[in-house]
Amino acid sequence: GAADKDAKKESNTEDTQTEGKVKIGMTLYSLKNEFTVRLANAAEAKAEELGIELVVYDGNYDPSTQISQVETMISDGCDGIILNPQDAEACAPCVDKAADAGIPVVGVNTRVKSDKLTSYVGSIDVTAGEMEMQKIVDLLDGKGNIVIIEGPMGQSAQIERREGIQNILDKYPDIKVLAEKTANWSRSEGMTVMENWLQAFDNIDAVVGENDEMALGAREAIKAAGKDIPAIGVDGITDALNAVEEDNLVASIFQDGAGQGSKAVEVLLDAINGETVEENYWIDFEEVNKDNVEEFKQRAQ
Amino acid sequence: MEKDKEQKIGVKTFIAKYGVIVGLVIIMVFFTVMKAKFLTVENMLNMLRQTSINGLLAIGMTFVVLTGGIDLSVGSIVGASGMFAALVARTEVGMPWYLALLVGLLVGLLLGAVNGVIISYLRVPAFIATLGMLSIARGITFMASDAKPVPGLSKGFLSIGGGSVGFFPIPILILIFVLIICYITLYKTRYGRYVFATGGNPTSARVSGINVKLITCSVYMISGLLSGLAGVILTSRVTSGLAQSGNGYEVDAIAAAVIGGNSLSGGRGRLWGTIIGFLIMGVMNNGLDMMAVSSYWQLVIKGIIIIGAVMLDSLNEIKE
Amino acid sequence: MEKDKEQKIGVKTFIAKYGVIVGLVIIMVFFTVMKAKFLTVENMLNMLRQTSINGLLAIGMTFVVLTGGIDLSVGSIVGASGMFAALVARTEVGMPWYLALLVGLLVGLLLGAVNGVIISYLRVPAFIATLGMLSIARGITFMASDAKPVPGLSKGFLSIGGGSVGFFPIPILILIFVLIICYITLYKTRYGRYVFATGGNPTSARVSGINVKLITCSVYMISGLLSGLAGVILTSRVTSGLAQSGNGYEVDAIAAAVIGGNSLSGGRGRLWGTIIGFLIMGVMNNGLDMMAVSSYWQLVIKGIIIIGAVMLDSLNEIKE
Amino acid sequence: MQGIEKSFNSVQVLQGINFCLEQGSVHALMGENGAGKSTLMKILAGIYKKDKGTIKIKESNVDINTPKQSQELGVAMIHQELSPIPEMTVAENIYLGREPGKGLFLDYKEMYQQTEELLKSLKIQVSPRAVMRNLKVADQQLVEIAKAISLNAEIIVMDEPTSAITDKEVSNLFEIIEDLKKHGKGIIYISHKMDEIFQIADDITVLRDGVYVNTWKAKDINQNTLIKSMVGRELTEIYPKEIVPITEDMLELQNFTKKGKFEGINFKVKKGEIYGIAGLVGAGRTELMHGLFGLDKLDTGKVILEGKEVEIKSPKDAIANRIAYVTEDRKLEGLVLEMSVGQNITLPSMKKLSKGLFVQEKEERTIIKEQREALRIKCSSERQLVKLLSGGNQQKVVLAKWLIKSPKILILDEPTRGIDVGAKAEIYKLMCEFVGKGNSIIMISSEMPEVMGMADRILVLSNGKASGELSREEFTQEHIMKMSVEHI
Ligand SMILES: Nc1ncnc2c1ncn2[C@@H]1O[C@H](COP(=O)(O)OP(=O)(O)OP(=O)(O)O)[C@@H](O)[C@H]1O
Ligand SMILES: Nc1ncnc2c1ncn2[C@@H]1O[C@H](COP(=O)(O)OP(=O)(O)OP(=O)(O)O)[C@@H](O)[C@H]1O
Ligand SMILES: [Mg+2]
Ligand SMILES: [Mg+2]
Repeated sequence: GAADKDAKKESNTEDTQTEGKVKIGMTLYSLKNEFTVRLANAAEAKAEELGIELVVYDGNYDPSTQISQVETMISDGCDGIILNPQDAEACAPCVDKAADAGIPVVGVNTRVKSDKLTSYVGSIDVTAGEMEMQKIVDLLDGKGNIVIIEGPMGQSAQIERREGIQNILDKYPDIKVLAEKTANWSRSEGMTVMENWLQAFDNIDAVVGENDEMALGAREAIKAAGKDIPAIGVDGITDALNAVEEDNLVASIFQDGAGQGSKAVEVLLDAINGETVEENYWIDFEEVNKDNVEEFKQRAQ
Repeated sequence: MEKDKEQKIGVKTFIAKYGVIVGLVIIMVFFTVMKAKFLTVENMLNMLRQTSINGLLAIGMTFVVLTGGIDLSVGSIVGASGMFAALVARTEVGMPWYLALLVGLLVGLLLGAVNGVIISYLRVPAFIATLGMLSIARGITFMASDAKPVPGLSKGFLSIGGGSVGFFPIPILILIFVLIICYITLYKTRYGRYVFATGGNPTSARVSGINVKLITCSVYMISGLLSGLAGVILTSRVTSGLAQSGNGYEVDAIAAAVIGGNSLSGGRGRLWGTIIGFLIMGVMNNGLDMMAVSSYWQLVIKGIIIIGAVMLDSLNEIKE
Repeated sequence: MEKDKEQKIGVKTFIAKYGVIVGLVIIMVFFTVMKAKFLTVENMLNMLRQTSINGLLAIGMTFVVLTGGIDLSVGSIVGASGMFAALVARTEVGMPWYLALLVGLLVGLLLGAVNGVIISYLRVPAFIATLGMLSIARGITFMASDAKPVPGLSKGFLSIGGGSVGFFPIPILILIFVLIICYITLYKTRYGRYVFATGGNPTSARVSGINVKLITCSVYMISGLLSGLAGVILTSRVTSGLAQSGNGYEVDAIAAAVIGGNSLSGGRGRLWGTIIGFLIMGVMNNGLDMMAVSSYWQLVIKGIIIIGAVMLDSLNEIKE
Repeated sequence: MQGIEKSFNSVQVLQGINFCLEQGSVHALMGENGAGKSTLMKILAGIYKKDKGTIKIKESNVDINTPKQSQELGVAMIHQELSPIPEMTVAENIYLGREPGKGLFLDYKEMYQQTEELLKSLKIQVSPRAVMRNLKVADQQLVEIAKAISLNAEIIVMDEPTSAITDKEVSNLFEIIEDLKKHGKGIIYISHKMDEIFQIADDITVLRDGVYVNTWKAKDINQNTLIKSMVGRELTEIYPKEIVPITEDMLELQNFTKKGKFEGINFKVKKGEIYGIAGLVGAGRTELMHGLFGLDKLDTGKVILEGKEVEIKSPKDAIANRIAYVTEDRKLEGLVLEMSVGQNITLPSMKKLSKGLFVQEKEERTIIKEQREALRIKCSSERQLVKLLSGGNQQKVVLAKWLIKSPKILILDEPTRGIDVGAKAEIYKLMCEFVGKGNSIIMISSEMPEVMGMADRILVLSNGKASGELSREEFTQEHIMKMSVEHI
């Protein structure tokens, strides 16, 4: 029995194209929010469909944990790794370590800054920031006062989305930012911050949230104050789709987490099998608005 | 002359005894000067409503801290009880709001009781037991919802956190109600005495015929119950059950209790101190947001305020 | 018969005294049975490297906890020192690695000293002072880099966290080195006695002519210094300065110390216990990841393991 | 020391105290509980700062601000209330702050060896490696004595050094003191035990309510005048033993055993009786009472109360059976130091004092007031924290808290430790009144005259075993001593 196992293991690492079941690992920066869970679930479904084994790790918002997990995957004999990094810079060693061990790494959702990355499936968060800000600019006709609710300071998604927002703001000097603060992706924190801003300013024209949760929290505060200030978010989580439908959010910038998850598995399997893969597979952000929300709701099912 | 001296001592001992109150007043004056809209009835109600959740946790924490314990699991219990309450409160389930509230409270009480039993009967240090519970309760919460929000809660349930009675937001009324009950419990009942005695000297308490284990266990149940209540209010306030909610709340709750002058080694404490403690935290968060201070500076200023407020309290000791 | 009895008592007192070790062994055996690859040299080195950062923090925390204090700021100090070290270590700055290391250590020492002064000379409770520092140091870190990562660190600097000497990863060697120094300091020097005495009974210590304030201050400096070291290693390991790094690490560090049997009320503790403590945490994280337990179950199981490991330690007390 | 004044929170505790210690002599400092003896000495030891006054050592004015300065000036003190560092060994405690060693490093071997020699020279039978926490109060006190002596100081302050130790160790201590005197050291000796004072003191200074009364040569004053100057009134008899009718059985202990502590103890206590338990330090008396009161689990043992077997599993059960226990160590087991005097007094009676869940505060205050007056507890108000009381007054608080329970059986474990003569007499009187009502007392005491003066019968324990029971006419010091060492 034992010898059998050994043989199998060898065939796994030496020659992955043979019969042995391919095993891949996937580390996500977190498994504690709806978006990444959706991504992970899609990847798992795809892996099952393709008949390969997938192990999912929760990075707990900590790059060094993710590095540890990649180390664990390597010593566990994974054939390939999918990386959804907490930080674009700090997770580079994950790629290096895997590359040293000869294991392909496919990035997903956030592009890690490493030239050894086998391939990348996803989008650029800067675009999301640009899209949502542009939407608000159009709504306000290029003039007005906004507040920005940010993600956890220093996280790649926060930095890049903020950068995108700024790109648009630079073009429209008549849009004034009254206040900005982090609400750590959290709905209740977003709500609290917004309540306080509503006390402080009576001239807020729109709320830009770096994700849906915070934007939804802000909307709760606005509604409770008996006002109607438009808000926008990013991700397209279920609650946000409903909110768009009910005119509660102006729009959400939909990230196709499920699409990214399953595509990443496909690309990784191709790479393991020695096929050439492209450097980037762009899965673009899409705007969800009242007109197309039905379609997105069906896709999310 | 004589009188003069007495009055001086009066002011000194006042600061000595009520240093944190002075701290709170200074902070409030500062924000009022900086931002006229700060000291309005509307904003004060807003601030109180926001702080009511931390307030409930801090009150529960005061019981725990008085016995020399600590409860790190309050944030996770908020999450778990809020989630289970939300699952029951969905419009499609069709249960009345008070049943959902009851579920939340029961989940809180149960998890608190588990803490209590592990700490008092199995003698695991409170830090470890509640740290374990922090992890376990959060895990359960994620499983219950697979990390997805649970929206679509019934109207009745939503008014727990969002409604008002006349002018007063319901969460504030709940907080005041709980405060009165807890004040009476701590200072007017036999049970309260036993809590102080257990924290001050468990051996003496035991010799005096007090069931120290039961008392120890009970304070975690109180903390759990109040966390459950806080979880229900939070869920109702954000209008959906969120698996992450309450994450990290334990730190603010402990901070409020300690800022208020409750000693973490037990036996020495005061409920009014806790009130000042959570008010300081609430005012600080609200005021800094209103002044639109940047996220970075908020961190620095908050740190300084927390230390500064307590320093006033300890100034007199230094002289001695 | 006699001998038999003696041996029985022997086993019992062994579990009583070394309960956590038994706990660690049980956990390791379990993982080894479940996953053959767990107990390989490679994976053990892997696990030790991962745990070295928490290990350093836990050692510093042990000093603090022995005096009856607590240091909530270690995570933020990791962040601050790592960031400043990274700013110096960028290839474009062209400084040698040891200067960057020195900067990291100094930042840690300085922040620790601020903690120490506030706690011992200004008499602010440790929980509050270090909670304030947690916030302040993080704010400063964000400001230093505007919350953006600082990549492009020099080769020399990167090898602190990434390099090996022969078979041994450098972080493990650093950890062992620090452990030896701290062991000697605690158990073989006068200073170590004073740390125990200060925690055991500060009044008696003072009456015996010990400068209790200085000792109290110093333990926070030690904790700060080791946090600084941990920050440098972490930064080097993730190859860039990150504003959020170290976030929440204080909980694991305190947990390791407490799991190891160090009493949070001071005076009673053991360095070897801390070692077992952080090994339990490291093995647990590594093993559960290797077994590919789902992340929600990991939370639940981790909670149970933490409580369970300590329960072995307190079992004997229950009998008494 | 001249014109010393001190106040706490604007309460004057010391007022113009003068005190002069000569080389090579023992100067006793006397006074009621709360007179300010310990406070005065703590000023000398640098623990408190004086408000006014001057201190001279060897004719030169000195300024004492910290314990360290005091030590450097050659002052060592055995503290009345200060406990050692519980988690450290005996040797570590003794050499704390001045550990032998090279540079930064400790020399444990040297330390343990020195300690062993020290303890041997002082005839103290404690292992240098024993952890302090595991020692009994008595041994801890011996270690404190050893520590003070090992400092080799010119002035040694002994604040009630014999409160926890038995006669044998006391006479041992006196030998040591004689020796120190011969070497020209000055000793300040505080005690409430009259016979000790007259045995060793050269001079006696009396304080009353923080005011200096007078100083005498010991040979120029007799016990009655001394007591009068302390208490402010005449005390006719120290042991006011009254003969009360001793009737049927109240309590019977059968075959009490706890391995390693005590074995096969049987005795009966009758109504109206004061039952004394004597023995050496560590004989197991306290442990036995812990077993009876439900604080420790017994291996075997039956309790028969008024002819009925009762089960006592916890102090709660004991209290329910109207047994009360004044513990040996008031700080560790008797009081909640952070609570007020009043709250401590009523703690075990909360149930009686509350309606439903609520405490009846008016009733509570009345009872507290009664007790404060009856026992003459000296405190600024019932709301004063009990930790701020003098040792003797703390002991009275412990007594008070049990007396209001109106128990049938009162266990007194070293009831007069650290209590002044006046208060002692009051306590004895209370004991007599108590048994006069048909109740019983079990009294453990290491003060031989006290047991002999108060008890009706004495059980002598030796090394956990009963050596026998003596009735009042059989009481002699020699007899009891002989039985105390029977099983060693
Ligand atoms: N730290 C303190 N704060 C307030 N009052 C104090 C403090 N220490 C002592 N006192 C008060 O000072 C008075 C003198 O106390 P002290 O301990 O000197 O008495 P004592 O003569 O040693 O009595 P005893 O014989 O009972 O030991 C007491 O009334 C006591 O309550
Ligand atoms: N905390 C403890 N830990 C371990 N052993 C103890 C402890 N306290 C007492 N002992 C042991 O129990 C035995 C009985 O002690 P106990 O205190 O009952 O004696 P005692 O006769 O009451 O003496 P004392 O006059 O000092 O009160 C002693 O041999 C002692 O070694
Ligand atoms: Mg005294
Ligand atoms: Mg005894």
